[in-house]
Amino acid sequence: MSGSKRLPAALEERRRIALRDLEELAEQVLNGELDEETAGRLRAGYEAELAAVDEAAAAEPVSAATKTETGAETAAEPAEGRSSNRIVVGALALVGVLTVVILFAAQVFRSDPEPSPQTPTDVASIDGSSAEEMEAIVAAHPESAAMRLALADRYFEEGDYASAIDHYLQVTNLELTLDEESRTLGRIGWMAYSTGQVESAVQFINNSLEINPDYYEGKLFLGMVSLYGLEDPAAALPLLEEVNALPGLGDQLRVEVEAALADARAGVESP
Amino acid sequence: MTALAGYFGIVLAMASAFVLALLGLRGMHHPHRVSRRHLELAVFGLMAGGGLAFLALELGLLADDFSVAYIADHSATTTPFVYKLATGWAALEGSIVLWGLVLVVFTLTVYLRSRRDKEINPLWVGALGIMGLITLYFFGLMATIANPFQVCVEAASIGCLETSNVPWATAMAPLEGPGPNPLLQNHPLMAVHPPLLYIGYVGMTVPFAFAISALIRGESGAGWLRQTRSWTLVAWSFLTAGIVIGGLWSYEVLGWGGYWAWDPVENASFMPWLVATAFIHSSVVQQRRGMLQAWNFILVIATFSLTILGTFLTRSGIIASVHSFTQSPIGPALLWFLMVILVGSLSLFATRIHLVASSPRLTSLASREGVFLLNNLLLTVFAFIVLIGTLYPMFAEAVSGSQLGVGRPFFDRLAIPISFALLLAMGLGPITPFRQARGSVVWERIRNPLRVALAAGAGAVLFGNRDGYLVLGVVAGTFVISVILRQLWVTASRAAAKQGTPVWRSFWRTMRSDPGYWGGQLSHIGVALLAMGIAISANQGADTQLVLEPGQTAQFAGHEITYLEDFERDEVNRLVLGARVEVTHSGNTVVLEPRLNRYARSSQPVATPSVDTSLRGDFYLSLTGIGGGRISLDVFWFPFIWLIWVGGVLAAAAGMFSLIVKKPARVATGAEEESERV
Amino acid sequence: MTEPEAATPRKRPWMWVSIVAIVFGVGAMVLVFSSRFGVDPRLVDSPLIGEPVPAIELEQLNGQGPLALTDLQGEVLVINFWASWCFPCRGEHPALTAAARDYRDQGVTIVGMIYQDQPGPVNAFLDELGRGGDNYRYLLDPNSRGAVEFGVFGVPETYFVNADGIIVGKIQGGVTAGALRSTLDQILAGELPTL
Amino acid sequence: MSESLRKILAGAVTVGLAIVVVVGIVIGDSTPQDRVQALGSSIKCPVCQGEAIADSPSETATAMMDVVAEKVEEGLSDDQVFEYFRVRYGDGILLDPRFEAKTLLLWLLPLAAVGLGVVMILRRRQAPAPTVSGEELS
Repeated sequence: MSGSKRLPAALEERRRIALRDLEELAEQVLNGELDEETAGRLRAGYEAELAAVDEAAAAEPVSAATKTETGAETAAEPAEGRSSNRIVVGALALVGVLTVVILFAAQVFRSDPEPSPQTPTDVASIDGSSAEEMEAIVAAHPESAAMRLALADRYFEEGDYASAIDHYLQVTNLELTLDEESRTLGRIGWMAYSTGQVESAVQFINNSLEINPDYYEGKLFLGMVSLYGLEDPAAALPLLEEVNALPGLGDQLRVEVEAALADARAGVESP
Repeated sequence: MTALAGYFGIVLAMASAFVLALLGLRGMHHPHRVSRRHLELAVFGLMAGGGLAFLALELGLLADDFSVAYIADHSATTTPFVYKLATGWAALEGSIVLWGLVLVVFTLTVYLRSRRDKEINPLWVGALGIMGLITLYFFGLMATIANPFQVCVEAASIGCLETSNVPWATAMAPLEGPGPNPLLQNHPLMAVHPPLLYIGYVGMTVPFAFAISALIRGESGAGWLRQTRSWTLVAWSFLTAGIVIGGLWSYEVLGWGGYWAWDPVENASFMPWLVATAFIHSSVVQQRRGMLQAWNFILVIATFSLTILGTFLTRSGIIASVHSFTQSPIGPALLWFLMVILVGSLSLFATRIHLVASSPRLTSLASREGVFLLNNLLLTVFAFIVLIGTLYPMFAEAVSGSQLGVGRPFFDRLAIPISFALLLAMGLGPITPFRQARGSVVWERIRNPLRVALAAGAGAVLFGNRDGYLVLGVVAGTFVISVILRQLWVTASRAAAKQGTPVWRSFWRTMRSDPGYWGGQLSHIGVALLAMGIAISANQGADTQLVLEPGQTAQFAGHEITYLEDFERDEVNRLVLGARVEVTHSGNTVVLEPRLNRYARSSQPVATPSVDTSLRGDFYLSLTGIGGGRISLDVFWFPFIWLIWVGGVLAAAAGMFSLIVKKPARVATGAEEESERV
Repeated sequence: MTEPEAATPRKRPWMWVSIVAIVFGVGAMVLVFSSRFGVDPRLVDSPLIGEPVPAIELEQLNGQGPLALTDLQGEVLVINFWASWCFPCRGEHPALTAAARDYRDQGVTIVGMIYQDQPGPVNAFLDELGRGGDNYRYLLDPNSRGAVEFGVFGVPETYFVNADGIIVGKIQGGVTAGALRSTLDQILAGELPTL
Repeated sequence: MSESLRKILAGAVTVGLAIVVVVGIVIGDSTPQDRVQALGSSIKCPVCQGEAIADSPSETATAMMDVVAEKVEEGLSDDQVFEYFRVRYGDGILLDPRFEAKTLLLWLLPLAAVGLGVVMILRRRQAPAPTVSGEELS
């Protein structure tokens, strides 16, 4: 971009302001806002500016040329949109390709940092819905296992075992997938342990693991119960080690598992 | 279906934005190389895409389409209609969709206006290109890390377990969602406050885009200012309204009796407001007097950057605030965007400053221009202080590792004197002549208003208000208002004398003859009222804590407070515990019902205050505890606090006044030139 | 975009200096912001570490009379602020009772400071989850004076006091059995705990 | 009434009003309750976000306000009250940062901004430049 086209516009602006200055100055004097002396000094300045602008404009040969240049380009009608055809086609193609790439890239990026969907912390992502609300839904659909189970899970994860246990017990009478059933039994077992019923806890958790041998939370429970309830660190150790080896444990859970693991190892070494 | 449609909208908008950006950047130097048809195609494609994305999200919300993870995780079948709509922008991804929509609408208006020119105007096409780039970024966010149309591929019983970015993935929709965050469905103002702020934030993109276009083209002059004036005013008005409504929400909902806490996120909306206000004033100086050209570029770059900074602070979770969303990958993305904007535009400015800097034309500091300069100094220093106060703890911790608190006392200490200085400038500026002001002229114009102001101040003192800030606030506020009213009176009566009509008939005519100036003055009246409201309610307000048993009565601030009974109510999403309290003042009795709402998973109950509003002020009850047959109450008395809301709304509305009111055609001698006289 | 002729060469050094300054300034800002990603903005260190335990006296739960923390001088104290309405407190409770049991003979006393709670729900909580032995004391803190003395930000929060009555450590959030053990072992061995 | 008498009267009224305002402000009082509130509004509520204990209805904030009132009653100075909370909660508890090494910039930067602004404005105050600056002409 050469300066030649810009200059007339700048000059135009200055001329406009100078003319307006003069006009307003007269008005101000009329209203008695300015005294004659100041006004005279200012007027001289504005008139000098106007003269300077005119002089510069006269010395600027391109100002006329600009007009013709513009005119020439307008006249060259066929040239209109020459670039934009190319831009539109090229851009659309590029965007199409990019979208596909980004979409899959995003998918790859996403799957990494998120915990695996099986971890119990994930169910807590239904944060915000109130338990009362869920209770109401459960009451309205007593036969819906999924809803009741979610509510029970939620209470369980909040540590509200008193509320959780009822729903878990009721949900065992409903139709459940194997995963759900094993989770239900395992958690009932864990709650039994937390009220001191170690034997029945072990029974429940074993049942749970029979249904779904890959249910890691059940292994964790069994490990914990073996370690602290049955005081059998040797039995606990492999279970806890197995759980600890799982990827995608929550940070908090990881800490707890490691602590228990340390306890178990200590127990095995010095019975 | 929703996901597919919505995602298609995003991609369409992205493609159009990309095309628009390329066309714009090309057209800014070679306007004849791009065709208007293609430009139109790009803008309409953008509008269609952005509109489709927003519509898909809203319709999905209304139809409870839980196959979309965003809807499954933030809405519920039981959510009331209004809050379903508001859920569209209540959470992170949705709020960006709204942002995108507003941006797209602004782009469309810019394009439609540009059609007024017979030929493609390079400045406008360049601005459209810049807007295209910015739009591309936001829709790019939606297409990648903040995708609102993720498909729910594994449902939990309530909400979604696993999501997929691929819009045609086979969905597995849950039967029910958890519903929006309880605090957000506590008050309908929450549905209004974010869109207002967004329109304000996003509207600042338009002057920014024009400024960048003018800078790239090395175009000096006030052209870009004149042409973006309406957008700047629209954005400013909405930003003002958004901030005031936000304060009102805080006052009505949070129960602490306050409306402004200098919370980082409040500050984040206040900073662009301050700089935008400075910009509106300094652009007048450039249009009238040809001064401050480079400074205007700086201000508009600062305003836009501050809106992005504000969004970044809200979205990245790096500061503790009532408003912050949780941590998300969008934080770094916004930070990079902010960096590109700052480095790009400031470097561009540095390479162009010799082309755009205007020559110094200040005749005297004692002039309208001089007061405008003072106003700009005050407003930018104010914004700078807020910026430092907000970010300093973070910077101090990053550098020294030790923690530091910067809060209300710090901000108040610096903001109060600046605000008084601003009020003074507001009182003097509009009646100070341009170029050079003689003392006698100014004195003549402020003499009587000063007396009125002093009388008001003396009145306040005689009524027993001895607090310095209160009295000064009343004096300053009354001064500003009476200066303006006097000016209106004098101008109108002069016009009336000329035309031989009664004075009262020429008030409206006078205001209409110069909507820019009088809109500004109305806005000043609004700000003065607001300032008085703050000064009075903050210094003359009182509060106390009461513990009452049923039937027990207490006295406070001339009111008699009797605790009648408690009540309990089960609502869809919460348990409401409340107290009925009878409040009697000079024979008038009302029953207020302050409440505590208990939401699951929240250890602290959320208070909903109950307010008795009268002309004298607000009597404000907030329940802090209930049980054991007793209640504990926070009781506040805020005299004249309505001045804040009335003033704020007036200030915002006045910004629109100068846009909507058209001066009569016969006066218009070169309409464009006249209308710039703010 | 070529530079317009109007740009006189003498302007250039200045221009480049400002561009470099802009890049550095913005870069510094970005660095500071980036350093904050992933940091909980609410987390704080306690300045009380190294200070003597506050001399406060509070009523014990269920009317066992007042107890001053300074009366427990010579014992290693685990001062745990908790409440029945706090979910993480439920999680850490077994670890605390276990520690009370295991470290009883080594002179460790656990003090459960009841934070903004009533005896009713507190007792229900303890009935459900167990109370720990006679070296697990529960103190009522009805107007949160104890919490203020300790500068508590939220529950659960746990302070460790060595036998000389000096606060030596603090854990914010729920304690785990492992962390509790390792901290107590270090304190009993006369070391400063590393958390 | 003569013109000059009216002027004198108007002047006297103005001065009289001004005196009332100034005297009113000067004899403005501050009760001890105000001091507790003022102190409380400079101390952050630890369990809230960005609120002062004077503003927060939470139990912790109320307890802290009680402590403030108690300390004021005991005759502690403002700094002593702040110190009391600072040693327990850390520097972050004070909303009003003290003037010290690490807050130096916090106090100096606004001053620097004002100074820079004033200098920039004063530099603009030049006689109107009727001649065109060489740059725009070149």
